[in-house]
Amino acid sequence: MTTTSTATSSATSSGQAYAGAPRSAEHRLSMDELAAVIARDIPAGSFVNLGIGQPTKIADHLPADSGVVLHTENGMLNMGPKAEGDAVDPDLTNAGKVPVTELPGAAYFHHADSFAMMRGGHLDVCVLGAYQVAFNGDLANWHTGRPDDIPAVGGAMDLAIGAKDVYVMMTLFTRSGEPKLVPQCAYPLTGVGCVSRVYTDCGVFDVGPDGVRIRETYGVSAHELAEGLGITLS
Amino acid sequence: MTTTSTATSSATSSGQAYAGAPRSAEHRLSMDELAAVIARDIPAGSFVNLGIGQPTKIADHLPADSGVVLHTENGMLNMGPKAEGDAVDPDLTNAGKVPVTELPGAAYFHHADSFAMMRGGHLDVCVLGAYQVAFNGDLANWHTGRPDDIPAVGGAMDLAIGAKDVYVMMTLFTRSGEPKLVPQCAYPLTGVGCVSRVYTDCGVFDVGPDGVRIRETYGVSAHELAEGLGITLS
Amino acid sequence: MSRAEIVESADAAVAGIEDGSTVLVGGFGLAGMPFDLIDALIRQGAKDLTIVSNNAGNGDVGLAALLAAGRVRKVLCSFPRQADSWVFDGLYREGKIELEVVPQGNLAERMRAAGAGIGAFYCPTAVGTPLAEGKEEREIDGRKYLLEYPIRGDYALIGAHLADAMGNLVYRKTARNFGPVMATAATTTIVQVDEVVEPGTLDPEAVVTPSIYVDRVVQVAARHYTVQGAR
Amino acid sequence: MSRAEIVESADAAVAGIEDGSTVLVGGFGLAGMPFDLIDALIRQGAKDLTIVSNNAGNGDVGLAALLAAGRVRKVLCSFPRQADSWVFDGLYREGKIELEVVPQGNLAERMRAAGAGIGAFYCPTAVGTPLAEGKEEREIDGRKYLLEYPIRGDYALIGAHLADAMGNLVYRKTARNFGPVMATAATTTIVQVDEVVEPGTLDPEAVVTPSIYVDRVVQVAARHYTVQGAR
Repeated sequence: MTTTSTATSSATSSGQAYAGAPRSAEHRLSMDELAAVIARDIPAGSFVNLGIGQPTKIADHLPADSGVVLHTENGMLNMGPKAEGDAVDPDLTNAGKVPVTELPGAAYFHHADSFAMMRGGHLDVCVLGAYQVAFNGDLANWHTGRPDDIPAVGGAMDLAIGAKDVYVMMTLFTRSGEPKLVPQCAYPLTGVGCVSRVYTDCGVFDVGPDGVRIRETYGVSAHELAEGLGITLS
Repeated sequence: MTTTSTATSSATSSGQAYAGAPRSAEHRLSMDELAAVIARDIPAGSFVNLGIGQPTKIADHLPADSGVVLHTENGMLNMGPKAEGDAVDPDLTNAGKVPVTELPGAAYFHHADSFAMMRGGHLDVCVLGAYQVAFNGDLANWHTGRPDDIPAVGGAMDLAIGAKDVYVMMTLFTRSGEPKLVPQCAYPLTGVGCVSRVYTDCGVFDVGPDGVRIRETYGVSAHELAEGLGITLS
Repeated sequence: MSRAEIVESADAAVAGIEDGSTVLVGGFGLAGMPFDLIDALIRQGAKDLTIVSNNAGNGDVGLAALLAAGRVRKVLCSFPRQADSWVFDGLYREGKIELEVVPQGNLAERMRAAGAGIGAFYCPTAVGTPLAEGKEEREIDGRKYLLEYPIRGDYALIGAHLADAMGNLVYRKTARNFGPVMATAATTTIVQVDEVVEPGTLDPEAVVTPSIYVDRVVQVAARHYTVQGAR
Repeated sequence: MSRAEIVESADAAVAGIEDGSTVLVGGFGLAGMPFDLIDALIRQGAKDLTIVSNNAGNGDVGLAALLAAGRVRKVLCSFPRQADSWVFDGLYREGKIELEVVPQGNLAERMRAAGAGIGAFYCPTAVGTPLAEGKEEREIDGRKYLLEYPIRGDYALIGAHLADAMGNLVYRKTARNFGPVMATAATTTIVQVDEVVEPGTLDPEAVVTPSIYVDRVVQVAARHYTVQGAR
């Protein structure tokens, strides 16, 4: 079902000559399946921040005995699942302002302490959504750059540079078929060279100073994927 | 018993031509009497840090209804009196490492928070001992500068620049009769222009950018004192 | 600061806030938002305000109501735009309000610096991004940093859970968020709480905001708003 | 950091500390001093250490015993000399130990910066004094500041009151002092506590050091030393 292969970015890739999304779309992972893949890769006992949106799904796939401790940047460690019914407390939300619960061994702290924890490199893993990721690990996930768009960064830039490993979770292609893993981000950056791994519906990639490397593919060959993204298999 | 007069420092005072201590030594205040004078001058409801040594005596003279809250830089607000007998707890000491007690409404915090509180200008008054104070408010109270002396600064430099008002409590003359309120400190500085008032056994002085001004004298006339210190009454 | 004053009403608590003030407003979304103080500030009438807060108002209440009343000249915040920020969005698109976007951690740390007497600090957040524009960059031990300056408030309006009569505060869960930092960064800190208790009631080991940072406290009847469509 | 490990003995807790390490040692005088960990470190034998602590040892126990054993190359502290610092005094006068005096607040804030990912900060303390020598000075808004850099530890040895099995810590009274800051500033934080309790026992609102900062915890029998002439 998955194939593993290796590619490095071509320094001369044009950056615009994309072939569009691979055709075998039915074999791509759903976001829920992808969340399970990421959950599998998070080491037991890690301290983890899951970004707003799709990454929050990862929590549902962490084994009960994983010992993973979730951080939410609005001031809590050992956050529990989403709160339902009577458990909803307006004073207890996650960073997406969704009511959540508290697990035994939780701790609360204020915003400066919470971001000191992130910025100081104490979190093991942070998983974020993205508009675009560059082969070198640059991240764009806060602003489309459209003139009529109201910019809003939240904690994205702090998260991007804070954790020991920053993973991105996203679809590999936009709805119109443009790759989101690119030689260079066209959107305004959130952080420079900060992403180490990109999890997508079509495959998993390592990115960084040495360029991009395909780790796994879903419903598409590494060769097809490399071609679609304009990267050179080594 | 006290006289009030005004003097400003002569910009041209030689700095070395001291006349020695005034003769009427029997009218000087004891350190305990001086502590009472300082306690009288601390506004009700102030947050106050009392330095190690003589300044700790001031606490004994604060009226019970003064509402003054004592800070100790090793991490506490609303410190109570010295602990005696069974009340001694090795986990509860003041900055001089003397066992103390806790009053209702106390709060504990760590060292970075404690010094942030001082450095951020939140304390109303800090009272320190000194080797020397200059007419412009320079303070020397941490190091004699002797080559065989082991330097030890503790929190002195942080306290010196932190409180809204830094008062000094000291004898006005050394045992050998040299003034400790001087045109310029000979000892290594603790802080620049940081002292606003100097309480001594012979009198009370305002110091600062506009020079020295005599507020009160004890057992000596303002004229005598000015002469003894080499300052010019205006 | 001298001892905190316990006042009788939210209106008394916000008395004297001048036109043109910089006001730090606690809360992360609705959690910790000092609704009663903001409502009182609207009644009080101060205008031309600069507001520092994580968001730029949610729904039609709290900060959003203050914005809608036309009292705010400028907002410094990390996340102005979200599903329920229609009041801010409208004012911004009409050019009726200034916006300075500050990364959330920098917002917190810059206020902490103001409260802690730090003149400026080198922070790795936002290096190489559009928000680095105009900021001094410096490499330290092989890593790049931007120089960030303190954000000070004339006033802080925050919500807490309990205060003792001296002004010591404890919070509830993630409603703590910016409150303790803002309390240190403002000249005058004004707090609404669910209850004022006697000194000695709060565990001194668990006090989050020591009394020295608190100037005025008011006990309010009900802190939680339920807002259709707002969160 | 991954989940804290609860170890069986102080010797297990300090295993692996390498020669030449920088070790942050908690305590203000005897309050909060991690005596059992230091005694274990003496048995463990690591040498050529740089110690960061408020004092340079009191009496003949704790840090003073480590110094007396000849394991320490350099001390960074605010207050080395006091009535009961005879061990340090002797070594220093014989030229057998290096000393760097750091104002107490800078010691705390520089470790906080290390833990908080701050590259450097401008601090008003020590401007115009001999301790400003060699430091970059900068005027900001009419006030002078010195540029201060983080102090990082390879290890922190601290004492706390209670830990839960996840590593969350609470302290007792002024024994808290440098512990929470050092826990954030070291690669590996080792804690001795009076008791290890179940997760869920500590009030999450009152946790002072969250588990993320703690690597190894050991419960020790008796934490308080009574030392003739030492304080």
